[in-house]
Amino acid sequence: MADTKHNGTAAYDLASNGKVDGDGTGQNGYKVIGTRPVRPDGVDKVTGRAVYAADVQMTGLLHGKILRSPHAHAHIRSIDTSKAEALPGVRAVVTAADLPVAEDKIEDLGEGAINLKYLSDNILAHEKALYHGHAVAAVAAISPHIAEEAVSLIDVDYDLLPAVMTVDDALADDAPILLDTLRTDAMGEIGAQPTNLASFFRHQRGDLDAAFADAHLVVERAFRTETVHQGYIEPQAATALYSADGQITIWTSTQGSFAVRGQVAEILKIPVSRLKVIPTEIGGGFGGKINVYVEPVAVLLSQKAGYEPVKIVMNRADVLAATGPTSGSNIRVKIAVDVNGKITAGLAELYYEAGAYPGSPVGAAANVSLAPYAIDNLQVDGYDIVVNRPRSAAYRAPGGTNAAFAVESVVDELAEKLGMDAADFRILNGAKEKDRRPDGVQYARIGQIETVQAIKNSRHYQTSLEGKYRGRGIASGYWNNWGGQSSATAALNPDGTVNLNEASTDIGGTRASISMQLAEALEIGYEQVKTRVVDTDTVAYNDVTGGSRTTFATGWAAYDLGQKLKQEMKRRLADVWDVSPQDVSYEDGIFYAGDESLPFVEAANVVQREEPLMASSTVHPQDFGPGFSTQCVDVEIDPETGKITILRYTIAQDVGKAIHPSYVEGQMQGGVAQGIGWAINEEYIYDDEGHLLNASLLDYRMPTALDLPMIDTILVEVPSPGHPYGVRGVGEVNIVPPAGAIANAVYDATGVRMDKLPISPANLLEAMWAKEAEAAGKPVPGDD
Amino acid sequence: MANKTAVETTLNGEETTFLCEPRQTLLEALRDELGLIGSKEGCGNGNCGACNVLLDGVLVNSCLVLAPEIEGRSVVTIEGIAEDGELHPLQQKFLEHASLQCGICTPGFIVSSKALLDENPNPTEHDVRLWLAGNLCRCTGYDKIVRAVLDVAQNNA
Amino acid sequence: MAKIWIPPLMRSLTAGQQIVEAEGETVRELVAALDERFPGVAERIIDEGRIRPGLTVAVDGAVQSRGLRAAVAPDSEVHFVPAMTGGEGSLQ
Amino acid sequence: MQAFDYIAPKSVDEAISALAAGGEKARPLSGGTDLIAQLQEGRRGLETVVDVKRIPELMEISISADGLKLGAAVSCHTINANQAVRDAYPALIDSTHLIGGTQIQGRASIGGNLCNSSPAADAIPNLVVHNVSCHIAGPNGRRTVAVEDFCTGPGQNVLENGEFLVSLTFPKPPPNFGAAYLRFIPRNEMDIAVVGAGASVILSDDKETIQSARVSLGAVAPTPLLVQEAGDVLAGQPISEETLNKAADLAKAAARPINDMRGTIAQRKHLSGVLTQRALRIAIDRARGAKTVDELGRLNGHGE
Repeated sequence: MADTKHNGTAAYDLASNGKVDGDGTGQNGYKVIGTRPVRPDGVDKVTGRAVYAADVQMTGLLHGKILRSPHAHAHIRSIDTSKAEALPGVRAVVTAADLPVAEDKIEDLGEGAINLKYLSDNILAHEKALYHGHAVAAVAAISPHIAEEAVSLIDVDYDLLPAVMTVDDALADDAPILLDTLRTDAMGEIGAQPTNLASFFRHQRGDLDAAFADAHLVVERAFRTETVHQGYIEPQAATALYSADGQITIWTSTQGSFAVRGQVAEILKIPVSRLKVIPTEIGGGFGGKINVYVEPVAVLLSQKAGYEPVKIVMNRADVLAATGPTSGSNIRVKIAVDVNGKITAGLAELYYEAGAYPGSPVGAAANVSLAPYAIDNLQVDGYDIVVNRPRSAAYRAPGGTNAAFAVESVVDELAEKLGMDAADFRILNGAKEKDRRPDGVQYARIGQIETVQAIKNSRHYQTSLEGKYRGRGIASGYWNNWGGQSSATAALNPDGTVNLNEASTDIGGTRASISMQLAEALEIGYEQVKTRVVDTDTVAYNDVTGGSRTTFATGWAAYDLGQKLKQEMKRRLADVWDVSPQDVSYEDGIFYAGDESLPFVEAANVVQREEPLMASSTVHPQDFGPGFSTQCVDVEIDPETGKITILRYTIAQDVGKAIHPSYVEGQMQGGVAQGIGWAINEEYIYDDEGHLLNASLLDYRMPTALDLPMIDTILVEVPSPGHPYGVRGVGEVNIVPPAGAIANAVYDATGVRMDKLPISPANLLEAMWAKEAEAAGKPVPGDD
Repeated sequence: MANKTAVETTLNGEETTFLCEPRQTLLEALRDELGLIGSKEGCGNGNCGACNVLLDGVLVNSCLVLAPEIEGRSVVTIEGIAEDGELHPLQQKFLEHASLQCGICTPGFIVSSKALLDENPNPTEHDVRLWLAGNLCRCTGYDKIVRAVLDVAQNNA
Repeated sequence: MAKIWIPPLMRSLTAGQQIVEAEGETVRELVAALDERFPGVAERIIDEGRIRPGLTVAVDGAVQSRGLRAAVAPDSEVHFVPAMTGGEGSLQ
Repeated sequence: MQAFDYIAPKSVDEAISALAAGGEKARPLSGGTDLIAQLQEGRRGLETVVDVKRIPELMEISISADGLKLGAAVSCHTINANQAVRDAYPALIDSTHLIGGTQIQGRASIGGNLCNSSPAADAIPNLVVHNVSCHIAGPNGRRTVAVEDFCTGPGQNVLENGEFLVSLTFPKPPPNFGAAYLRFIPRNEMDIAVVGAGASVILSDDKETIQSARVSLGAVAPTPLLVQEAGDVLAGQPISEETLNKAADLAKAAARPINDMRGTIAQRKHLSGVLTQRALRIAIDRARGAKTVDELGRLNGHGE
């Protein structure tokens, strides 16, 4: 049975919300897990002392700036850097010619399989500029202002090519080809012709044609979603110090210091042993700070500038134009039901824009698409397509929001046509243990149905919504989560505290959630654990903070460290007490053997009189459980302007076990806020030539505090069977349902089914006008 | 290269003189000339609030102030919010409510919230959201930030 | 015998069969057994002695970081699925 | 940002000299929320920046029997905090509460908003319906221009080299006067108007008839528009849905917007009508005695 905690209602209560519960009253027998202590890095972050990447200072620091292509698609005929080099204060200028030659070969660098030539080419364009904002040259100078002036003195001769901006442009018969050597990879079968279709795959089971033919009801719809950005508030920044002995140190804002090390090593053909990456505090990532952008350029500039350190800080326009947006997409969904409302067949075709180089998240999207439902006859097709937009990067449950928007819209329409409650329809068809996800793999214990049930039982869903132009919608979503590799060490101090060194950058309170798992394992207080995020020279390889893995996997390493320390302490105490190690027990923070007993703090001293004690742990857990979320939203539409107001929002999510409930809620609320932005306003706006028009936080409209209500959270705890504390990844799945939920609420309010994102005022107004025209004139066309 | 000019100002209560180029913004001067890195640049054009400071007690984006403009005036940054080693109640409540995740926007939010409570010690949720609309946070969905500010206000009442 | 789910785009090699049974104690042995019956399968799955980039293998519901060396039980269910490219999920 | 000199004159004459000496490459700096952003983004190259905020006349805010005198560099924050201005000119607060967010209002001035001369400026339609006069100083002395004649194109206005805006004067509101400014933006804050609409009315003593009215639109033409015909059609008419519709239709007809990333022609035309009608309603309510600023805040998308 799932354990649910309802936190907050629309009329929230300050006394019961966000209450700090650090006094050892965690639940289910836990002492630390489930409490809400203050994070270790908190004081530095509220006082302005925390050092982020742009804050790094050192003697002789040079400042780098990057010149970017003003064109979406162009051959680079030549680059003249002489005027920039002549400007006083300029110390180095680099172009792609300064990069080592990269092989046209796919490698797995620990951050996904990638063609090495593409990886290098995205750092500095070699022969072609492939998007507006593509880096083409860089300068290091004694001040940022001089570097900026120098950049404007670089002369690039471009030969313009037609811009390929969308799926349709890219797949047209006469489409200009972005990458000459690209051939379609269809699950290992390689195409013969140059193409913009990088890959194609299919999941398929059962007999789809027969199921559609026999169906009671079929709904089929096509959708379009636009490119959106992660929108982290801290622009990318890195400082490189290239010592004359060849050792290189990089301070950077990254989700994975080892991922940076691997990519820089590959791009610059440097052995990893010569690179040390120091992760600074990081101002948001959401998937966008896994790929490197400025780090290799800073290293190159440092090398060329006589080994002076070089810092590159992106500005906001650079961030939006040249770093990680996630894919726009064209999606077609067709779902059939029988007379009882049971889904009998589902089809999803996903066309995702990868940006300038292959690698859209369509693979993940395919698994998200129909995941919440048990479907015997299913087909999902995925297409990865290159277009003249920035290389797409991961963004919180990559690809999932697009796919769920499409599927959840169709599901809502089916429920409505069947006359069924939207939650009941999802419960009837909900996937559970032993059902199969779209790629055919069987689920272990999952909590999809529990999340729908939690929404159905919520005060929100149980309270009816009154008023004209108001509507309610729900939607579900899936995310696979991830385990990944983590390394950590723990040193016992003689005063009974423990120094925990781990390498997962802390973006949202993971130092706290990892400390808590070690404290729980050792049955000591949270404040006795001092957790630090360390550099790549200090612990072994550690995967990125991403895939909702950090509290799960690095927390597992912390648990493992606790077990190891405890075991060694017992062994040494047995020696001191002259008993056998099996006779030493540990309970409630006290070691016992016969008449002997010693509290942890004193034991820490005793066991280290002759030899210090530290433990190390490396883990690579495979048994991570996926996450599900169901969400409910009330909206109000201004019928004269098409503007959506979010009145109320409730999210139920299967969180496994919430280690630090405040940060779990925070992940849920943050993911929903991003999903709301994606649903109603965020989009990349390009002109016909592929120029990005809205590369600012004024016109790339992320939600402000005034655009959102309080976001109520229901923590559904279906412990993940694979983890010692039942942890499931909680960071990502929350962004999957919002667009679908809002689209369904908009339909409920207006009778308009939106087939595109964002549901901006302009788009919704147009759709409402089209519906009025249809109602006034032509008969409503049948759709089934 | 432009000549540097000397600027005399009161910074977090201390008389301070520093050199800057006229084209340097207050944000640049704070970070690069004065070593006060708590004010952050999220956008550089007044649309995110991460660099917010108080200028003669009024909330402003330090990225949209030229450094020489603060001659003879008083500036309070995030570094000046805690007094005598004691966290300001806003700082304390931001910690307790887990109102920060990545923390990059936090200094701006705390400075803005202080300005709000200085002007309006008893704001409604709507007042808080309206006042803080110029501060972008991408991690939290604002829920826990708004709660922390209301909690401080409630304790004021 | 282990049950191997054949990816749809490889079913032309298995005469349209969705699920094929084969014997083996590791994924590598299964692929070898398959390739004997359905020549060409191994080439589509393996590149330079490893599972080809962009593809992963799941045994009994869990993606296997050991790839071809992953152990298979007699009643195991084996899937070759596209890696979840472009996201943190691709990092498996 | 390219290098420039910074001068902070203490008098109007000093400012005139500094600006005249700098010619095309000199600009006055008021709140800087437009100018500094433009400099940062390289959209404007200057050699001299003349900070006018140390000139007392530009920082003056005073109400007299003639009306309101507002120095060109007075910040929105200062205006918002002035209770006398809030009471006498509640509609002005519509704009000062809308420009940017709180921290932008800490610096941005109404004069700066006017001199930046964006077609979408949130202050200008409001100034137009208030019959504001613009007082300009320059090498050839002082002159006064009606606000509706101030802007000449996107980012362009009547100011000659060496000239700058010193102050704005708002006539004393006549009896039974009410005004309002509204804009439409996709978010609830921090956006550029897709369309902005200002309206003012003078009602008969029984407050049932509109004696005269002014309507002004932003973001639907190269400059903020005074829609004379929309005001004219209301003059002498009883307050009714029908009269307001007529004015809204005329405003819609007068709008000649473009398609850009912030809005489409069809959307902007439509919104011109919608916002004109809404602004007129609030102006009428205010003329009838509803004068709170809060009420307006809500109508400007600051709803709860």
